[in-house]
Amino acid sequence: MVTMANEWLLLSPAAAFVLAALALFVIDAFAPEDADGGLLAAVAAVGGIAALSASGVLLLSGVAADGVELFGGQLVVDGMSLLFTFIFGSVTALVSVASVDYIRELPHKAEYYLLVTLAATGMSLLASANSLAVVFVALELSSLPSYALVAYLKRNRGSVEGALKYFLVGALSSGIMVYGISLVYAATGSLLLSDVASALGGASADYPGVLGVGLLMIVGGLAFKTASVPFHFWAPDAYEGAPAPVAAFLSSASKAAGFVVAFRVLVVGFPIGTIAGTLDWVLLFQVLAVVTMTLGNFAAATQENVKRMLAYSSIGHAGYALIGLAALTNAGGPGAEATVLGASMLHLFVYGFMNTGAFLFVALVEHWELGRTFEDYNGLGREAPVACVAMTVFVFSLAGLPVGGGFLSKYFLFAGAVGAGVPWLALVGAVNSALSLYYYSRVVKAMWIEPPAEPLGIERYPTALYAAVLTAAVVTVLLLPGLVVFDGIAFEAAASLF
Amino acid sequence: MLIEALVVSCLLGAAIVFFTPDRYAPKLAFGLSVPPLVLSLYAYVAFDGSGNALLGGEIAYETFAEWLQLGPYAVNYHVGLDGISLPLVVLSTVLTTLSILSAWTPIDDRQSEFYGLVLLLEGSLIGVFAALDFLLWFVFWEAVLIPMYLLIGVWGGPRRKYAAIKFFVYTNIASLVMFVGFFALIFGLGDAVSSTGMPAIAEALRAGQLGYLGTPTVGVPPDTLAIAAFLAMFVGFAVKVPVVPFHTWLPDAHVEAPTPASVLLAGVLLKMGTYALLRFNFTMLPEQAATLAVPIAAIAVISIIYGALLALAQQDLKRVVAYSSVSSMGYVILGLVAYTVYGVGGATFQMVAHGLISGLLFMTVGVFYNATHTRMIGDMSGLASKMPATATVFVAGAFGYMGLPLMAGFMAELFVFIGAFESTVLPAAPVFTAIAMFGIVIVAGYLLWAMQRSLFGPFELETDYELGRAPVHDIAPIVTLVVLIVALGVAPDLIFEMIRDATLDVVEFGFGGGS
Amino acid sequence: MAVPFETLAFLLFALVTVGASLGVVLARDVWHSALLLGAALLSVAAHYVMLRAEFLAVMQVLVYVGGVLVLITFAVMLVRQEPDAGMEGVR
Amino acid sequence: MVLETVPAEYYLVLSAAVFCIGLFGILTRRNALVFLMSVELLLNAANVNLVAFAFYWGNVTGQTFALFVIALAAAEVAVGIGIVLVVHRNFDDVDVTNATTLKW
Amino acid sequence: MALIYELTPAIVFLPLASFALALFFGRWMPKKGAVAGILATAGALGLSVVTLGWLLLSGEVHDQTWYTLVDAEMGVDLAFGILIDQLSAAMLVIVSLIAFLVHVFSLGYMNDEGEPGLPRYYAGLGLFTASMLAFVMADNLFMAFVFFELVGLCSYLLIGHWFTEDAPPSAAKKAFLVTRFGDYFFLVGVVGVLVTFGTAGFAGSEGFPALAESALAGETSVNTFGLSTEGWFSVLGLLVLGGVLGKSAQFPFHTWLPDAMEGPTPVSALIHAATMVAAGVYLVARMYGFYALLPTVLGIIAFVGGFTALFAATMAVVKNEIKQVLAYSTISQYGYMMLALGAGGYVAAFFHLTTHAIFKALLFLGAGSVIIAMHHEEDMWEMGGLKSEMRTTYLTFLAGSLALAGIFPFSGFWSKDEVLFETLVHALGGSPLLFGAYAMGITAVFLTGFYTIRMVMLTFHGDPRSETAEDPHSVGWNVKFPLSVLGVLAVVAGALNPVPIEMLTGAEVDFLHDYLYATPEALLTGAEHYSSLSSYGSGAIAGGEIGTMLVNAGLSFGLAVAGAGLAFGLYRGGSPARHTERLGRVQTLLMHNYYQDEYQVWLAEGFTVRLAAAADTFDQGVIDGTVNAVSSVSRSAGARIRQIQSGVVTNYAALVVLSLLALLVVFAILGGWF
Repeated sequence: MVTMANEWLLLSPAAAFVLAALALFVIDAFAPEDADGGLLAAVAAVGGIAALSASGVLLLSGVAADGVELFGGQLVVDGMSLLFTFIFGSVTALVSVASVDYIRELPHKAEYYLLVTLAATGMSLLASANSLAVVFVALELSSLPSYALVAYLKRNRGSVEGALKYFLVGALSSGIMVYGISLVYAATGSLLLSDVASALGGASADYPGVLGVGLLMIVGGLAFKTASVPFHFWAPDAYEGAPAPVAAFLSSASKAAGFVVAFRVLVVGFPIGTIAGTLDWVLLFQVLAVVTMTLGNFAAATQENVKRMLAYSSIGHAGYALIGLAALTNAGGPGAEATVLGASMLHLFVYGFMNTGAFLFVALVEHWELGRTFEDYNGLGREAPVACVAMTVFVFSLAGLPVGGGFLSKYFLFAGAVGAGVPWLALVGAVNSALSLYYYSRVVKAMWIEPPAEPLGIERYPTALYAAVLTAAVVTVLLLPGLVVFDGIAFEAAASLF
Repeated sequence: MLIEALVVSCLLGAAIVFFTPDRYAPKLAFGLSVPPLVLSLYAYVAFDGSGNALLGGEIAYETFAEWLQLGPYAVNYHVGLDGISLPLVVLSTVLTTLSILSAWTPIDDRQSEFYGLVLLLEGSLIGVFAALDFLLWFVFWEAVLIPMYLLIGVWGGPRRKYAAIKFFVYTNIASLVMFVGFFALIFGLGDAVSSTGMPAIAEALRAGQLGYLGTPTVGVPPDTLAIAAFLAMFVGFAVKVPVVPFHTWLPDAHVEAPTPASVLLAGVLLKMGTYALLRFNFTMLPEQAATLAVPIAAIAVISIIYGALLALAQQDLKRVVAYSSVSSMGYVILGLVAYTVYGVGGATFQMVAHGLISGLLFMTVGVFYNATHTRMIGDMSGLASKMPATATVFVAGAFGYMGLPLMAGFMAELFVFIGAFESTVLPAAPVFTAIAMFGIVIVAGYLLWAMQRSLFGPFELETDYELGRAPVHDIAPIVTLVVLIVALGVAPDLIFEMIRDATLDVVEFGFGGGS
Repeated sequence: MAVPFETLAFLLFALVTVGASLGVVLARDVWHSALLLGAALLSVAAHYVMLRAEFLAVMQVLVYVGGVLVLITFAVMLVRQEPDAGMEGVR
Repeated sequence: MVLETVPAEYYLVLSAAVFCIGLFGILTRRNALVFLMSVELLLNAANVNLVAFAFYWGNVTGQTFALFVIALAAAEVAVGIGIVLVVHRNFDDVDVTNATTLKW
Repeated sequence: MALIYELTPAIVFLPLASFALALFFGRWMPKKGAVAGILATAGALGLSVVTLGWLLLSGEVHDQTWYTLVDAEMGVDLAFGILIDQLSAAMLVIVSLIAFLVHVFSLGYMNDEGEPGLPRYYAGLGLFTASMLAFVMADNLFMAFVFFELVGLCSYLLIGHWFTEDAPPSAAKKAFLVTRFGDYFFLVGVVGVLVTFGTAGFAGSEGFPALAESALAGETSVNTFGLSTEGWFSVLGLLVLGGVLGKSAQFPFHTWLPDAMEGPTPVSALIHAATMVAAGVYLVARMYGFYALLPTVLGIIAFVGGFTALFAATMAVVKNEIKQVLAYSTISQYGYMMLALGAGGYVAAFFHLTTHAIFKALLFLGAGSVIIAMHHEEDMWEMGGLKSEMRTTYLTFLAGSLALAGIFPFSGFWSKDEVLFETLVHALGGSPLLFGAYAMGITAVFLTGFYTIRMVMLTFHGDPRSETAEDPHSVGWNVKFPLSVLGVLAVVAGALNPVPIEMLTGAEVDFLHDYLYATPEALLTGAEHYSSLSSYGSGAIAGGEIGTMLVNAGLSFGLAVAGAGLAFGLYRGGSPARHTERLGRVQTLLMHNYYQDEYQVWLAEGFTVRLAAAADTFDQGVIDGTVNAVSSVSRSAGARIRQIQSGVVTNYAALVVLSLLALLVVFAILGGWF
């Protein structure tokens, strides 16, 4: 029996974000002239660390292993939500620390950190959302600050344009999604996922079209959040335009948030066994996964701009993660389904570190004002070897080479897809993964192989940014052997969804 | 703990060298490559394993620890050596030490990074040969790519970037295909195995416990699954080997790679492919291998003949040697598909022999290149009069490559030929064998031709470099290799005994082994 | 069968809603769009009333018409270009 | 009951019509503000559904959610207008097709 | 086991040691390794002689595995073993004798001339000798192959000794390649034998000839890969024969040998007399127990031998360089040996091998002596009149020439006569096909007489035709000593087996015959055993055996003398004319060696190299092209795909809506919503 106090305790990760946001409000209100933003960043980072610690402790204690429903089932705290909150906490902490140097010269730092923590709050709520209403609200809570964050460099055309596109596509998507929710409500009479699931049998017989269109539209909204094709259009532009730490935050945490809610909504709210006759969303996700990873990787292959390449690669990774849903064909039995879904979670988990790290490295280079194209990275390895080793770790881990946890998680994902009876999906992923090696290694090539066109003249070695990049690198590397800490959690969390 | 000590000593060495100033890096790297070498030699001397590591043999230096959980399957840390892997580990350490020596002259830029990567590569290679759990093995398997990519890319020739990326992506995509194929097998076994451990999988597969991938209604039936997985794995490894028609990355990589990297690439990296073929395809799926014996043997024969013809057409000495590797690796495939003790054992022996011989040739070509700065056969002639010791070694190496008796290559090829000839698995085995054996004529043709053009005749050189005798640290490794090659040729049982011991179980699968 | 009053009312307001909505997207002048959006929102509020959601209807009027529309109007004013610059930017 | 004669399907049709008009606006108009207004139409279409089916199903879930939607729509418009204003400042225009420095 | 057999391996190891010493320390050694080589080969010769003596005295043979390379628990063992029977013991003496003499001669030929690279040279000689000796004492086919190949390697190294010139490396390459081509078949044969019989041993009831015999008799069965037993064995026999033809320079693999004259002359002597070229014939003799079972193969051997004997002799007729003449004569003489083996004349073949080893070594060394004298000029038309300046050389060379020409009573006459006699007898005994081979053999006798005497006449007789010929360089004891030894032997070696004398007088003088028949039956390698296997019958013409013998001897002697006489007649006088022009187009054909080189070079360069070039084009174009195409297609696909991202947000919205609509339609149809 979970007491009231314990319930609040279970929400402590989200609360950590909220408290951090409040603290930032207070600080900004009373000490608006904090020159270098160190305190603000520290508060945000502490909020993130507190959130990840809390979720870590909760995970290890196992109190939420079976899932605890709160507020009449509107929220649920279980392994999956805690695991993802752990991701959000880590990414928030990393991004906050890195931002100290990145936005040192810019005004309105408090707003920046505030928006970050608020978005993180929204994400942690998304991870726990157990009703379509909460899903929508939390989605907006995490999206609206993100729009503003992208536009943070408000005198920079790219930043503003990115924000505009992000916002417009986002608004369209949220419109589509909420309309979809309304249709599902029309068909089932409920917004609570468990009730929706139990109402499916009768209602889907009466209004198959309404339910189907509704679900399809909900999937569209989720695809926007995860930057999956065809709702991905905002992503390259927004990531490229946004301040690099924000791009890191969006491409890692925000994407993970989209996935966690997608996992829960579809697996819990629309079990494929009962809804397959109306809308075979597994097939839908197979299409989306293939298209997403292919488009992402192919488009990434020809980019000239590292940041934009990373943006497309993050679309590609969304494609991989979608395998977690696309493989739930029920051909391999529940064990296999939990495996592939858990592998997808693990991949997002590792991705949170490696992708954040990669974007933070871009932030570092932007901080040095070296430029954004591959050529601008030429010879960087001689000037900043440590950071470049870290970047090498990130991109190779993203590519699925065994320098970091990305190797294991990606291959777990492919293995899971095979086990779930869709080996062809794994093959498509494999081909894409090999292609990705091509463009990722261009970064490595530029850094280590190419000589610089002219002396780079790096003088500053920003401590905080370095610390964030290195932390991300170390964690990425350690996750290779250390995935053992999380793999059981992920697979159990996945199994408990079914 | 010996294997851990081996790998860690390599990785530690890599880390130390990486942070050493360039000035001290070469000698330090050589010094740091000695402990792994000594350890591996100790492992060889004290080897007490018997049988095949995957098929219930006594595994030497075994370590087991629990690691990950992939859904229903445990992924463990499991390493150990048997008669097949131990010679390859020793090969790796020997070649690494020697190639570090051979790098002293040509590598004059970013030395500490170079030697660090070489040691890193060594550690990964040992891991590949020692790992007995699939995922652990795969970690090392893929890890090998990174140092090699950088070695080619940073220190290579003019087209190094193209060659490096081609190597990188091509072999990576193959690994991925293989990975998918193998996991299809694991999941096809269902509850018959509870981990990704290679011994368990091998025994379950040989015991015929493969079931449907998925459910019987919508899944893939066991027969189809086995064949499909076999093909996926075969293609995956064939790229690494490389086998025609998946070989085109090899000449590019070899030509552009710096000498020490070529040595390791040809000497050890190619063996990863054949080693994996032996460990996975031919140990785990013997029936499928038997079913596909004819096409596989055809590919092997084509690789041998076609690779040799390509070598014949080359003007660049290094390309000659590179293509000849394609040819030599064909013998390995032929030996494997024969499913006889001599065939499979000979294939393994050929891995070691070719490792030494091709390493020798690449090193020697490197020594010439250091002196002349050209590798084009047409640009030089009469080098033997200026560099007698090197030329002697080159001649020795070339004859080793041609399969001169009492050198390792001959014994290897003879084993393979005997094994293939007597194969009962392969239809028309004598015909395949006879065609394959014609490779020894072509190989003699192009190597003799290359030697005649480059070493002999009046001295001429179209470069501005002064020629002198090669320094001792260039000569020492190649002479060592010659000694090793002859030693293995005169006393093949130095390693063949343990190899044979480990292959007996592989070939004993209903179709008899050997005569 | 005579068409019931409720249906007639629904149809009437539906017509207004749809018409006003069409006006929003078709009007050349953004200012007209804003006005027509107000009309559409009000007619939706009328639907709410019919659906026994009076509180929601009030909120619709207050938040939407009172808040959102004012915001939009404000924005229209801010971004509207000077007459001599032409109407390009506001189409 | 007053509305028993108006079938739920009518509201579905109405909302669908409004939704489509909104989409049409988004697809055809280049003015960022009209874009915003069209999004409002989408949200309203959803709201119509929610309220109608709250009535139909006899629970208040839909109505409550509609309330949330209204609130969020307001917030969205606020953020949106902020962005539109900075766009206007940077590009001197609110035409959404003007900002195309980021592409491919 | 007798003490001597424990020392037998030393016969190999002594020259091997001299190889190692010369290679590594030759630079600092007296005479650059020559002394070591001489001592080693002398030791080997001594041991061989003692071994032979012991064998003669005690009759104890030796067959034992000496070193196991691979102890295959469930396959064929690969081992080195020593088989000392009558055949190998005799051959050991021949080889070590020639090797010893060649070493001594080299002292004069190489050291005195101040050649560079002497350590390398003596190392090569040492290894050459060691390999050949090991080959001779091999007790199984595998070991034989191993050392057969090493012999090939050494010939490569020695032929290409003067590697800074263009021709020697090329000749060395050709020698190795052509013999390698033959060895390819040999290797297939070795593998086939190993796999078929599970052993490659030559001797005893466990040896493969014995197993083959019992398999042919139907007593045991072996895997014959779908062929008939005899068919498969014939295939194996022919495959091994490939190596023999290559090494013994039989048609069509003879082309390497004349080119191999680019090597130092002592090496030519060693190659032609006792080592490389002899190895092929020796191999057939060694495994004669196997060949004797296969009449078809024997017939082929006989025909190839007879044809080669004639074919090579015709080409020798027109050659201008002294060593070229000798080279073709070598090919021709080995043809006789093959003819003898193929015709069932096992003893005759070995007899001819022995005498040929002696007189051919003599001739080459004599030619070497001439070449020294002529300051390395080899064209006979630049010589002439040397007989007065070089007495020893002339006399010994003449002895050798007469032996080669088959003039009574020199050694060559006896052996060649016996070869032809055996052929004729067996042809008469119901194998009429052998008449063809016999006819070619007997014709070649005439040509042999002709070209031999022509060579002698041009070299030594007449007037000096160049300045060097007028004042030849003198040669030392180290040249004369070997010549003298061999000269004496060339004259008297016929006494080993003068069968005609025995037939006519009844005296037991066919020593070699008895000797080879004395092999203990258990080894199954004796001539007696072979004759029991032979399917050849014996026949005779009118006068019975003696009559046949007389007819044959008369014919061969007459033809030899005729040929010699013709040559003498044509080339006598102070300045003989070049009569070859009279041959007209035949001369062109002969000078071009019947265009054998041309087609073989075409096969190697015209065909294979072009095929390789085509393969390379295919590889770069199609296979690598595919790889690169995949890559560039991927990239251009990427470049196209990214165009979707037009940058215009309205397009994004449109694409989102359209995609959603498309999905909606598809899934509506799939889900049956409407």
